[in-house]
Amino acid sequence: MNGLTHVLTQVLVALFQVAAVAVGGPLLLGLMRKVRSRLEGRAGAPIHQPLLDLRKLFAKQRMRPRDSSWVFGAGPVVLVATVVAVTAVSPLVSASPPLGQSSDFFAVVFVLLLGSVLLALSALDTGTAFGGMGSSRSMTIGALCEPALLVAILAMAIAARTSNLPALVRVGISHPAVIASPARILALASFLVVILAESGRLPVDNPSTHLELTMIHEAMVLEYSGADLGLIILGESMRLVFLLGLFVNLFVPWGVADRPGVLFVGLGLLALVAKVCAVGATIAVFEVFTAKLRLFRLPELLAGGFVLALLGALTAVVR
Amino acid sequence: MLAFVLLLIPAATGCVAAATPWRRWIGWLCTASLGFVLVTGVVLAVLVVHRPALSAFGGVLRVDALSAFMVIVIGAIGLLAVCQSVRYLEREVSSGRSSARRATLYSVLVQGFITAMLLAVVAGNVGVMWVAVEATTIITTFLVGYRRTREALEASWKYVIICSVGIALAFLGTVLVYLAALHAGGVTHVSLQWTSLMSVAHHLDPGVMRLALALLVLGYGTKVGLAPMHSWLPDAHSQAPAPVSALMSGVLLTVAFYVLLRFKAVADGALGVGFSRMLFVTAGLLSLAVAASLLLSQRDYKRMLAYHSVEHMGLIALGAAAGTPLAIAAVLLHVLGHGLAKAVLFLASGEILIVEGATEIDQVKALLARRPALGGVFAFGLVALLGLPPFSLFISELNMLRAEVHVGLGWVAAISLVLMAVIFGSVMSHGRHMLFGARPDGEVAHKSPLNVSVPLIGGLVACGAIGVLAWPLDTLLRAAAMVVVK
Amino acid sequence: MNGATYSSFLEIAAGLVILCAFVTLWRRSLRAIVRTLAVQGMALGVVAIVLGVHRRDVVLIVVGCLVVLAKGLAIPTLVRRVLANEPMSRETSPLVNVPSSLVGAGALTFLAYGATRPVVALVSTSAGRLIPLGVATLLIGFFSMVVRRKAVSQIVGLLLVDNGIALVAFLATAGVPLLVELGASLDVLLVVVVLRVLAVQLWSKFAVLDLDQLQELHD
Amino acid sequence: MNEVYVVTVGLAGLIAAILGGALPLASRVGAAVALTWLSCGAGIAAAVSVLSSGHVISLSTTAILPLTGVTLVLNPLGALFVISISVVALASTLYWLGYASHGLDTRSASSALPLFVTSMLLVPFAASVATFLVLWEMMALTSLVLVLTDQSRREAARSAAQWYAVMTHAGAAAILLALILLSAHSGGQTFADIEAHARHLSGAVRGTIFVLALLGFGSKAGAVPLHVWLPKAHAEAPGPASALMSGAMVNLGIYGIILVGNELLGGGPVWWWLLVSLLGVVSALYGALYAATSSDLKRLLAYSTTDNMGLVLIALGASGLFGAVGRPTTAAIAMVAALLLLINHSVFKGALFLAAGAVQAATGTRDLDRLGGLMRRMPVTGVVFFVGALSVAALPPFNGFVGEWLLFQGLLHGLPTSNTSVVISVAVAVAALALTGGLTVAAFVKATGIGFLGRARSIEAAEAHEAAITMRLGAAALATLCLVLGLVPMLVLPAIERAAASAGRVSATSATGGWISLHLLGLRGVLAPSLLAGGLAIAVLVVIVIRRLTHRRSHAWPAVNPVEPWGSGRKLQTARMQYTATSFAEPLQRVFDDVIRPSRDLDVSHFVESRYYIERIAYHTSNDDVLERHFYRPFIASVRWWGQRARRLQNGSVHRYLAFGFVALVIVLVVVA
Repeated sequence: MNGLTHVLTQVLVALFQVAAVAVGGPLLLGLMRKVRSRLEGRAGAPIHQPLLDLRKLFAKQRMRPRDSSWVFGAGPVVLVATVVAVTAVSPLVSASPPLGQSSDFFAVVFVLLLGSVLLALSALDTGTAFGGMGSSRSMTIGALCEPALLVAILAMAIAARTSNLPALVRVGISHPAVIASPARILALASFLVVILAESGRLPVDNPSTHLELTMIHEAMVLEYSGADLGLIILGESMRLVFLLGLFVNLFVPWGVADRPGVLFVGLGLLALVAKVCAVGATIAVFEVFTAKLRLFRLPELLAGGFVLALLGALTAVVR
Repeated sequence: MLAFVLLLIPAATGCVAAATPWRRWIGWLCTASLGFVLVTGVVLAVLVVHRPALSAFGGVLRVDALSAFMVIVIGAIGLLAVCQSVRYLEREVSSGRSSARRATLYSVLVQGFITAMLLAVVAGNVGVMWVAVEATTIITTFLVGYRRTREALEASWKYVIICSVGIALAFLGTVLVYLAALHAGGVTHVSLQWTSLMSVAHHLDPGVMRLALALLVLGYGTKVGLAPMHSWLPDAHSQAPAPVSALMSGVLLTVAFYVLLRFKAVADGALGVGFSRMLFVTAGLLSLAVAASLLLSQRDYKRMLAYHSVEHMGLIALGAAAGTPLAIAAVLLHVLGHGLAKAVLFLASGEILIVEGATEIDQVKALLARRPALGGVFAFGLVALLGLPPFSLFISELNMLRAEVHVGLGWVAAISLVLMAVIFGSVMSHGRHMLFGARPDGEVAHKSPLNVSVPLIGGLVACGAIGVLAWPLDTLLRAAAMVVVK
Repeated sequence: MNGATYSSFLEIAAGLVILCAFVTLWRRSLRAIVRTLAVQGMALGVVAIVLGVHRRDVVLIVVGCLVVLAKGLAIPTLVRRVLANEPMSRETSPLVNVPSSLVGAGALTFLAYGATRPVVALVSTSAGRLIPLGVATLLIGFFSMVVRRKAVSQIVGLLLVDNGIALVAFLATAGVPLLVELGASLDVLLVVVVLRVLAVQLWSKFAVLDLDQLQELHD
Repeated sequence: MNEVYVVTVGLAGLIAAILGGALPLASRVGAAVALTWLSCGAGIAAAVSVLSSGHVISLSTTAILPLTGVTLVLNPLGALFVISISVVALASTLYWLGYASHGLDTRSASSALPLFVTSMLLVPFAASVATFLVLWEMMALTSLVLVLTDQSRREAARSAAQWYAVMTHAGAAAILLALILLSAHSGGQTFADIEAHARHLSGAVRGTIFVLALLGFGSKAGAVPLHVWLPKAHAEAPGPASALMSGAMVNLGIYGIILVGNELLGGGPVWWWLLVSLLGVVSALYGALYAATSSDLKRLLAYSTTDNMGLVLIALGASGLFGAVGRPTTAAIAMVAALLLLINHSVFKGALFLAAGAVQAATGTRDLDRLGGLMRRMPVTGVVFFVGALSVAALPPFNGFVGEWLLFQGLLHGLPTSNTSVVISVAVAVAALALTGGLTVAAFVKATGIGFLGRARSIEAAEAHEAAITMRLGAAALATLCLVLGLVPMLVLPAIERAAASAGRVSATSATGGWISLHLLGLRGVLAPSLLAGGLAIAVLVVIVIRRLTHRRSHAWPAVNPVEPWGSGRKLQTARMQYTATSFAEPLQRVFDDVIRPSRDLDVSHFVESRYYIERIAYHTSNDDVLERHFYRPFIASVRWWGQRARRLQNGSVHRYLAFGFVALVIVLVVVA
């Protein structure tokens, strides 16, 4: 009986996190656009505009290029599915998520990677120049992000003697000194760089460009329409929220529900929303004042991230 | 007595061949005599492998396990070569390149050659050994020059001049050994009997023996084809008729080496292994280096095979330098394996010369595609010579190297491995040019006649069999090794 | 005869052998060289006979006579036959000129003395002291084979080598056992025959006068 | 009973070879395959009995191999390798049935392939120097014959064969020297004697032996810089053979290193393992980089083999390092990771090469720039390649991921430690791993996307037909195994732990919570691959359902209708407008320009009338192996030069020849006197 309730609560928490991220993703997009337009002196669309867009897209008809295979259809689905799966088991709202002890940071990263790989493949499946261009560029960036990301994780994991996500978050709550440690600060800095690169924000990619030749992410999804496009937008935004949520919980873990109970979960949600919105807004502000980097200047940026992470790892190791 | 019969039969066959104008059956008669030699060798081996040596004529002829083994080597490879000679002579006569008289001469010389080699290995007297080896030089000179082209004559001139000098040095060495034996303290009856030399080995004067052994290694080394006295070898082997090349490269070299082994045993008794080891290592490494350098940009496939012989003689010299029972057993196995493989290759190259009409490597192309049987034999022969399993050369090389490392010649093993790798690379690239490639359009794949492919394949199979099966050779090898290792 | 005369005879004969060796290096005319060779052969036979007389050894005396016949008469005649049908009967330009080759021969003689010290020490008879001369003859013969361009000169060189060895054999061991001795001399005879045949063929069929022309076979 | 298995392995293979050479065309391949299966079956049976019971099988006779005799012993480590080889062999030989008609039904091939499989199966059995070397050389020789299958048609095959032959022979020479050094310093030549005496050797000798073995076996495993032959030979070998070489033979290179380093020498000082890790790091990066930038399908796969062997070497090195600094637990984890990576690699690389072989058989080309759209023409092969690509990219739920996860765990739990060199090397290793991972993903997105997706770039690709049923079965079996091992690695982990225990003398490291999750003993590291996959599957289903539900009835059926893609207003787009493999890799190539140094040239030809009108622009770029270009070629050239010089030794002058002898005589006399 007790076990059953436990399982039920676990499932509820999981669904709750997923729902929160699913709704929060588009809203975050809306928020960031709002901030940008305000700073640029425009009124801007309402914050919930992306949700409306999604509803419209899901109602529209789906198209696929001639000569494309099942991979084209699979791309968006897997993209969203991967984000959903990792969201369900990660310590976003609650520090003890379902299957918590098996939610491993490396695993999470590789699952997310699966999504972006499928998207890149489906872009190639369109059989157009733009699809190839987009996936080639995003794969290049991904290949260069990978080292920074993994070494950053390693830096945090060495300090905490584990790569288990909830454990990493709880360590922050129990020993705040760990957060202040240079290892984690450096690691998180490079983690942030990676987040920006992976989710196609400035200065790596301009999400609101309409010129194919400058596109990276947009070029990949050029052929999608209707529900598929909706899924992609949803998935991307969810991933942004998920990564930012992880980031803030690793950096300022306070407020995360570290024991069961509706109240604590509610608090955790509020804390998460607050922190993510703050970070999102900051990014938006930052984006206003930066221009997109040239593609072949990106390695320098990512190498910088990598070096930060490596320094973090070394500081964590050398006692 | 059996040993005497052993000598008699080929000699008698030679006389018969001399008496009657050449016919096909003469050829088969010669082949039969070689078969007899092989069988006798086996019988002798069975007789002496576990018992003391047989001797005849007051020890002038003496057969122990080592001699028996060498008789087997001569019989086996001689059988291959003589059996192919039939075909060779038929071709020569039918094409009018040589008259029946010369064919007769050829058969007689070959039989004499065989007899001389047999005498060398069954002689119990080192003087007689010397005479026999010298006799092989004289006989083979005519065989090398058999084709009477300018190149053939040039080759035989170089061959006889260089080898006579060498063999003369060997004679001086023999004389000095005899001198040392004469002055060995407290010995009554002194002769050039190998056994008596062995018995007084410990009393021989070291100074003289050092000089003697050095001269012997230099002298017989010339016949073995050890650098720096190897220079006659590529010319002679590339100019002689294919069967003769097979005999010379497969057997003659190792017969000379057999004599060296006997003398080494005597000298080691007097000097310890150190000095002979120094000589053999020097000669062996030099030979390997020369072979490696000259194989790199070789353009003639018969010369390639000749240098390959230089390499293998260097290898067995190194094995002998190690001198442990295992090493000598491996050396003997290598002698047999190399003899078979090299004979097969020379015979095959003779066929290639006949069908392609060129001895340059870059004139011969795509053999595997155009002449599958011949190309296959050549390819597998090369594989065998490069020391890859299942052929026996691999296992013998492995054990020689083991012995070298065991006696502290690890650096020698390392150097020889490097040189062998270089040789592998160059031979591989030459073989690639000859064997691989596409058959020209319209040309059909030729089939080789059975009387060519069967003996050659048989030789390869034998070479593989002795490399895989330990029985029955193993005991003989060990017994033979114990003859020269105390 | 008494010891003194014996050893002086021996020394004269042996000295004659090595002297002939020097002469072959010194002369250019092939005929003269062959003549010298004959003299050397005779001297060699004399050495054997003297030894035989000294030791009351009939076999050795017989061998000595045989040597005189073979090396003093038979072989030189054979070689002369080669000369008979070769027009250019002069060693015009040896690879090393005569003076320096004579110097070289001197050096080789010293080497021979150095190298045979253990042998001399072992034998320690009046005959034994002469062994180095045999070795020196051998070296000089070998040397002349290296530096002389004519087929005949090379044959002669080979025979010098052989005579040197025979000299050593007689002086050191009063001759190896008869069987071997005969076999050896027979072999030498045959080698000369072979060489002669080859030389004649090379000259008559391919007009090879000079061994430097034998460079068809090379890598 | 066990001995019977061993004998069966050998005999079945031998008979298979003989029949393959003797039988007529019709029955040749069938008989060979049947007997090879028997041989593999016997091998698996022996291995399973060893792994389950823990008792070794041993068999020895002096009737075979003169002067030495044969000694065969199968311990758990060997058993693991036997199994991994057998699995690949079973699949590839099944595949061979269908592939045979593509030029792999000649007598030579039909007898070489079974012999190749059998000698590979027997190498782990070998327990004496002579036995090991004979089997090793047999393996090399038979695989060489297989590489030469296409020699009469392709010059590339010939040169590949030559590279392979020479490199592998040099490697074998190094191995031989190492082993005979061992045997010479310790009485007998059986591994038992060696193991007993190796302790007493001096450090220098042990070091020499290890380095020699590392070089020899490393070249077989394709470790940089000894890898040059691998991309050539593995690419030129016909489908099944390349799968066997890349999926099975390279494993034996690693086996050799473990054999000499851990078993015979019983571990060593830190610098050995630093060397191994260094080799691994270099190989991983180099292989991944070239895989990412090469546009030849099989060459790409071959380079990725080098890359994966690099990972394995990193794991081995880490295990050794941790062992040397007294971290048995992490050492064990690293060793298990190494073996798991190795087995995974066998499976997915086998699948990939089989798929690539099918593509080559169907289209006649391996050039990615001439492929495309095959996912629809050859669905099964396409899916197999897709699965293999995801596994090699270490993406869940496939098997590659578990191995890399284990390696990461091992590395991070090995830290922090007091030994600075270990710290640095591990940090570098992780960085290298990460970069490698990224590059590998890029490489295989390229391979799959350009090769199988989009539009066909050539007539051949457009008219390709799906492979024969047996080929599909063989490849699909391995692909399925990728998934199974990805979901339940616990199937093999116990066996691997037993093997690791017998190799590195360490205790078990991971407990498997039922079939669900994988706990690392004494450490906080848990992975539940099946739960992960399950969650993923549910999510996928949910998303699909949502997408269906939101689909309005009003729209015309089918739900998705094909249209012309958007070409910035251009109406019709041709297949030539697609990105090619070269263009896909171009950004990466530019980023790593300094390493690869590709040779580019751009030639623009104008119209004769006016320089302002360009007739055509041709852009060539080629990235052949930089080590081959700047190290091997010059070396070969210098050897050739020496060969030319040396010919003067034999210039034909009889005087010179006599002079050699004369000088030798004088020297001898001077020396002796």
